[in-house]
Amino acid sequence: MKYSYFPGCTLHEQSKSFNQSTLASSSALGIELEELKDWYCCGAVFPLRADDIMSLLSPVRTLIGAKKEGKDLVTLCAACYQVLKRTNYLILEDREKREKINNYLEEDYKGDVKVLHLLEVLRDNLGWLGLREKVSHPLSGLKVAPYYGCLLLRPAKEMTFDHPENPTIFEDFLKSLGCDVPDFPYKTECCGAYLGATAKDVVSQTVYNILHGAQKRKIGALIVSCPLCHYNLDFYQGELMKEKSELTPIPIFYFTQLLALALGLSTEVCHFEEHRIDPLPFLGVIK
Amino acid sequence: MKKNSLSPIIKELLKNGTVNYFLAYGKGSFWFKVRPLIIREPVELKNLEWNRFCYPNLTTYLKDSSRSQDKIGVVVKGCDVKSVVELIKGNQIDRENLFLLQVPCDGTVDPGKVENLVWISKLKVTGFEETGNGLEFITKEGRVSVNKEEVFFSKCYKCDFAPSPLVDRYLDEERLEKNQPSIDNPDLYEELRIIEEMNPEKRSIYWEKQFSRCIRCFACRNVCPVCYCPTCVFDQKDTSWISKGVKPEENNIFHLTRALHVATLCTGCGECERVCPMKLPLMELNLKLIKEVDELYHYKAGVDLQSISPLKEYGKDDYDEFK
Amino acid sequence: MEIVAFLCNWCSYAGADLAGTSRFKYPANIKVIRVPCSSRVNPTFILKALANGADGVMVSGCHPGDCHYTTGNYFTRRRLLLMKRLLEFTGVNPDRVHLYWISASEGTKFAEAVKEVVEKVGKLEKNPMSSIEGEIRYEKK
Amino acid sequence: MTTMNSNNLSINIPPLILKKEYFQGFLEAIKDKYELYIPSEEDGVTLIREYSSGDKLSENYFNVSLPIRNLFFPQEEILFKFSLKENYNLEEKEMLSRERVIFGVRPCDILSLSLLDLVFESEKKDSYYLNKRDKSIIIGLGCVAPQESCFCTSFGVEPGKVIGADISLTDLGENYLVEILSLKGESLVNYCSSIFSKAEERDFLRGKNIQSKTRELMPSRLESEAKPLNLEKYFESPEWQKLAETCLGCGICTYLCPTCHCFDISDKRWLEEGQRFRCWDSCMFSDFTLMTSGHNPRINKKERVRQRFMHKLSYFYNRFSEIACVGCGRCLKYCPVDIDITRVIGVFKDEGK
Amino acid sequence: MKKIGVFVCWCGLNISRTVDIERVIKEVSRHPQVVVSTDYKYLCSEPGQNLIQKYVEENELGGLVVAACSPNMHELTFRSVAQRCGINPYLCEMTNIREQCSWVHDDREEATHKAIDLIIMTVEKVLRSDPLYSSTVPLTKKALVIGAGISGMESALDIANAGYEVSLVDKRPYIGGHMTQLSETFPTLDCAQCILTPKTAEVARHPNIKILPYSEVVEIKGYVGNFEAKIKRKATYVDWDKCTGCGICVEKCPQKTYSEFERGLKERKSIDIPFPQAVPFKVTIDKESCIYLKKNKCGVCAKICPAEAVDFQQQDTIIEEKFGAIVVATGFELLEGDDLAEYGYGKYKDILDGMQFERLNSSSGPTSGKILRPSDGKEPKELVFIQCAGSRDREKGVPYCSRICCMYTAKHARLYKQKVPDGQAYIFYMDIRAGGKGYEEFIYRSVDEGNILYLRGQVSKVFEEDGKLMVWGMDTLSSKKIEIAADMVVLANAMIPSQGSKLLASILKVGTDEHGFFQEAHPKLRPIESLTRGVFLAGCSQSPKDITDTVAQGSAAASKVMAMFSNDTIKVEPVVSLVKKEDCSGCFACEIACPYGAIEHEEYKGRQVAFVNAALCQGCGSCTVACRAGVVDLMGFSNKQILAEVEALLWK
Repeated sequence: MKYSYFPGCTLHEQSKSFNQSTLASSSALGIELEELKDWYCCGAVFPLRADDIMSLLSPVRTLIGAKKEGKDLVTLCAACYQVLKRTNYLILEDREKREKINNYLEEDYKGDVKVLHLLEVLRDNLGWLGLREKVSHPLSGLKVAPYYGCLLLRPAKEMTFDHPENPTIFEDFLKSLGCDVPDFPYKTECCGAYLGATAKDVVSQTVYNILHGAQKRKIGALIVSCPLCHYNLDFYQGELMKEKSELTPIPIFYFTQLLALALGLSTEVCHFEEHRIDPLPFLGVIK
Repeated sequence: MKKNSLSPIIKELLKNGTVNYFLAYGKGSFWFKVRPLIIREPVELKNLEWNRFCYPNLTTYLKDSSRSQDKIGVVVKGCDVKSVVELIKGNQIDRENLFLLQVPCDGTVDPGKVENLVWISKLKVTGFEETGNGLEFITKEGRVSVNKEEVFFSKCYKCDFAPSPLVDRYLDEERLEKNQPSIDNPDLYEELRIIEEMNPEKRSIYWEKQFSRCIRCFACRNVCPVCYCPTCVFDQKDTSWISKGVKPEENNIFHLTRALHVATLCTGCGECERVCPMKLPLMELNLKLIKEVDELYHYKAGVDLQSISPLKEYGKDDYDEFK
Repeated sequence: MEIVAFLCNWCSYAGADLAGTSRFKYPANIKVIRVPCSSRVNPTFILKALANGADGVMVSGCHPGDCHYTTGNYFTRRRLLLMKRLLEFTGVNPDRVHLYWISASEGTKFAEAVKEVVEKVGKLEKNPMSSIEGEIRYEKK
Repeated sequence: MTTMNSNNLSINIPPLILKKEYFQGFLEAIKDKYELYIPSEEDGVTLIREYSSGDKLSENYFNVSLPIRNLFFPQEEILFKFSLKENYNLEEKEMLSRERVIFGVRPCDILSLSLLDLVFESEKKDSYYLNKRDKSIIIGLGCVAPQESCFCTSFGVEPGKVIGADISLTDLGENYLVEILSLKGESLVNYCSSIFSKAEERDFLRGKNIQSKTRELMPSRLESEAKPLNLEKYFESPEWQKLAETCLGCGICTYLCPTCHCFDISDKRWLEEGQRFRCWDSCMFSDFTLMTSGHNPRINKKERVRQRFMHKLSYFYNRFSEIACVGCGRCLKYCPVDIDITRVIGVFKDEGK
Repeated sequence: MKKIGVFVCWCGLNISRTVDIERVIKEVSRHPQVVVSTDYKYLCSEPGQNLIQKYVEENELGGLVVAACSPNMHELTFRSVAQRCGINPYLCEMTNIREQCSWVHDDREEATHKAIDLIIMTVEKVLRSDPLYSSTVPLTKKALVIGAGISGMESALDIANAGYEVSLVDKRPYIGGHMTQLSETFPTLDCAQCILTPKTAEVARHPNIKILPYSEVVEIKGYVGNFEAKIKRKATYVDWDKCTGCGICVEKCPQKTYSEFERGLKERKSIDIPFPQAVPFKVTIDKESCIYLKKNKCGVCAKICPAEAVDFQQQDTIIEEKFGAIVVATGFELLEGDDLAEYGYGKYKDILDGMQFERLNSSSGPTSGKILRPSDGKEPKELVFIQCAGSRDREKGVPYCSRICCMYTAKHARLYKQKVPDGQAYIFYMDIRAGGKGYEEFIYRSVDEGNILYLRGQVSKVFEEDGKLMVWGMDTLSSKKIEIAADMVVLANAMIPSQGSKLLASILKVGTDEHGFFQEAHPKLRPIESLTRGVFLAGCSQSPKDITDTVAQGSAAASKVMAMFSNDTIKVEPVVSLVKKEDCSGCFACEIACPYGAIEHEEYKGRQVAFVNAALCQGCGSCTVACRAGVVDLMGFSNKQILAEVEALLWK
């Protein structure tokens, strides 16, 4: 299984853990991720203004790059995934916009690159059973819940990733790693996103709700696929710990970190040092 | 050669009453022509012929035979069997009253092409002989030998012969596999490309020229095995589908309509083009539709008795380019 | 410019009527022939129209799935698709023949469709066999 | 036989030579004054087409696929326009005024014109046809390479030698031998006399030689002169059924025949204007004899095939003492199922009148 | 050739404003066959019609062209005028110069030319029109009603009372439909059972009604007046003639299974009578769960049945019968599944749908009328109702309004408050749609007296936390985010067509709308008829409605049937296809193209040729194109007519 791979800026800088755990585990699973030769900023946010063509150019350039390499394009960062996938959808569906955009580009793009999330690859190409077989160190006993956030799922029509209200792909993933997966209604709640920059109190509230919800359900850790969610849940958790004594630490993992562990890869690729909430005590159970 | 092995079989079938008469090939007026032969009496077998020029598709004589109760035998080539399939599907023949005798064929020769190779009337060809991989034309000025692939009908290169359950009797079974010219995966729609690649203007000029030559002799229609309507639309007196006057634009109504009428029935036997005295490239029209039907609805005519013509069916989620 | 329109009685013709009652304006080049169902439209009618000089032909039926006769327009879709491909192949500009799905409630769509057809056909050079324009046909008084 | 231009009296131009290098110039010159038609090839079909500058004479053509009769008796021809307004006036279709030259007509086709003349001249004169005949100058071109299908000699045609045209050309290889056969021919030659040079004695002899040589090349489809046949008594012969049973009923034989001349007449009308036109029809078509009542006297292929041969070989003779065939061989060359008139003549040949 | 009269209508100013009518009649009169070309202010008026009659008589016209409004408007009018003048109605055609000319064009010149062209086209058409005569076919005065819900029963009763036989089919083993499951009905709050049971009883014992419970229609052939139906009676594995409904078998049966009637709130036995008032009062064995039928063990019921009614060998049987008319009353179902995921529907026990809540309220229900939580049997103190659960949702669920939810939710809340006076009821709503007699009042009473808390806004999420159901929603009036820790949540699920109605539609050859509800012939003027003659629609099979409307439509459908049955024959439209058999090749391409199976085979000169059954043919003309030879032609829209129109327009 060969794919082009679009890491995006964060995975190169902030979240090495995400990047490396991914590369390590996917090669262990026989999924070849080949980083795009030249890729550009995904644009971070999908522009919602009707006349905003410019901010779409760089994702389209990336897609053209992928087109040239002729393989499906895999991404991880929920933001990159959303922007690329929605851009593709727009190009496909909106003839007028397509022409406008192509006017600015050296070569025309028809929206024919398939944009995939690693989870989709696992589900559709490897299959959960296939994954289960590859798991050498099942994470049995770990009570982990998924945290989807918003970017992966919405708008459902365009993302077609999973059911927007009742997604299960993460659960299936965790189950095949051997974790036990409790119901977690907060899994699609907002993490506060960029408000962290302007309205910290909002973020700490949302984060509190999520963590508190998890704590009530005796959830030991959450997994995410979004560096921003990760940042909010991990960093702000640290902040909250200071005043909210009732909170117990809940480490936040990138799903690929647990994948790496389950596949028995060395913990280096997981770069736990990046975490503010130290995951080791939690992981102690299996260590 | 083969004709010798052919006649005893036919004789037998006539004798034991398996068939009332037999459609076969007979000696023609010219070395490059054969004459459809209807054999009722064994004596007529003396005119029996089988050679490179047995290109006519005799199944056209089966049109509407279901009206008569005659049991009919036909000498068929692999490609002719396809027409039989469509005739049966169109209820034109009763399978029971039919006896198909298939002769191994690895290509028939297009006299037109021969004419282009050796200008016949100059060096008076008196006849021809088969050599290993070619043909030799015997002329007053000596022998001219040509590679047979050069002079085959284009349909023969594309021959996709496969033994058919419809055939009652094969003439020498063991030669079955040798039943195709030695050209692997031929470009089925070769002829189309040239035209498809023209720009629209050139294309319309091209076709205007072709259609303007038509003299409405209706040979293309009458020879076509799947043009089996007892009265063709264009022969209807009371309805003015086309006016009797021969105008190019009305010619194109005729030819396009005909192409649409045989669409999903045309097996590509090429008789229409073969008989056209004005050399209209009629197969290009039929082939285009064969291609489209294949690509849109994955259907090929003459393959089997079960599959239904896509024009007689519909699909709820068909390809739809209309608003 | 002459454009012949074949409208199915139940959807598109009613749609055209609705365009009328709602006073949506559209070009007068379109001349409607009413047929019960788009599946009544014989491709040869269209060839005939073009050969006799129509600059464009428009066929319109109920939306696939909503055919008054349940399945008629499914046949139309196949018949006209093949025909368009053939026409294009013989050098007839595909913009001369149009098929639309217009329901009885889509008066606006009908008006728009007509405008679109007239515009597209207008872009083509005149059908060589096209008839003389009306004003010449009927001597002014 | 009488032809429009049989006034061969006192032509005092000796045989000439037309160098092939001047040939194109010759055509150009004619075109300046006349409407010019020459055999030209397009998409592998050789037809007589109107000449426009630069057109090449079709190479190696033995004869045109369509006989030249459609230049005199076109497949569709408007006869007149009419109006139903108060004064029901007819508007005659105007006739050819300009003279035209038809180049490269083969001897058999030239003969066919004389047969058509019989039809269109006798009793009722057909002004449409006669006008075209009258306005046409025909340049015949002797055959050098008869076809498998040729049997014109059986009708007294010298394939190499042009008779009955206005000008005769004989291909000498590098140039043509030009003989003037009529005053019309003379006028044409005079018009562009500079292009020709006088023929030497040896050119002339060579020409004659080639003309007679061609005869030797003829295949012998019919060993002798074709005799008019007394087919009437064979009206019920089973042979007809045999002949007809493979016939497809197409119009090739009739439409490609230089002597067939059946036509149909009908009207087009709009409001109070209308026009009447005629167009070819073929006795091989099932509706040829279909009557308004629905009755059809020639309901089967047998009757139609019989009719065609009877007409050519017998009925026509009864009227005009000529057989309506010139041995051009088109019908047997092009018949998709190889129905062969020479075979028919063969079958009944002993039945001379 | 016919003499044609052309009559151009001014329609007051509607046409004359943009079309130069004087010019039109002058130009048209140039047509040799047009002997009359005249105009009038309002042709459809009495004097207008008389004018036409006058001209016809004076000039012995053979055909009429009326240039006026759309034929959909007045074709009938003028064709009957023609008839009055002794001209075959089908020799009268209309030219639409209003809707499709004067109203849509401004340029007088253009509009006038167009009018002329269109009229000439019509003239050419009429010149080629043949007189057509509508034929009649006998009819079977017996009706088939599919679905024995309240609308089906109503239809059946009305038809039966008019003296005609009716067969009443239902896929369930009992009649009465959904109404049997209801507790009380709005706005009167009277008990559903009490008003229903008399009806079911009446239906059951009516001499003209044959009820066929536990049966399904599997095939319909034929046509209006003469439908041939195949009805499958599913095996009940109990001989109902013997069964007395004593119920001993039910007691003894060891196998429990899901109860459709109680919507899973209570289990039932494999052999069971769905509910105490069921008609017919007979037991049925559920073959999915019955131990004997699955494992060939047990068979207790058979052993103990005093009437020896149990018969495991019983097979499905097919009944074949002829009917003249069909009423479709297949009712509705509730939307379920993923579309309601955000409400945790199907995930948490205490989240119920409306029908389940009806069962809770029903005195014969699982809790014998007490409001208790399925999870722990406690009485819910905080109860949240969510309206438009799946309805009016453009993204998922269904886009339409289910029409009854506002009312029954209010009813539910009222019932709840009666039973749990100290409980608090919240209702999330988008709008309150209470269009109906006494409905609005009912809502207000609920709000005022019932002190039920109406919250305008939608719920974003329901989930379990600390043993409560957290309901997150929005009150758009105070624009506050609302969080309620509820004990029970009741959803007003969207109404969708009952499962299998798509299949039935294809069996009946009638259309369905995009949501799968049966398609009426005209949304306003023919809401009871389907597009197939002789098939009528009633109740929720056509669209969501309340009991009142359902009953009304049931009666309406019945009256349509009765109107039909009041004649001994049925008139058949003559606009049908016709085969020129001598030219038919017998390829039967037409047969496959015909959506009505109207093409039949007949013997002609030793071969099979096509033959059109005029009664079946609906005149779509699809066959005419399928036939290459144009041998099948459509009367009234014949090839030569249409070609003439084309040529007329394009004449050079």
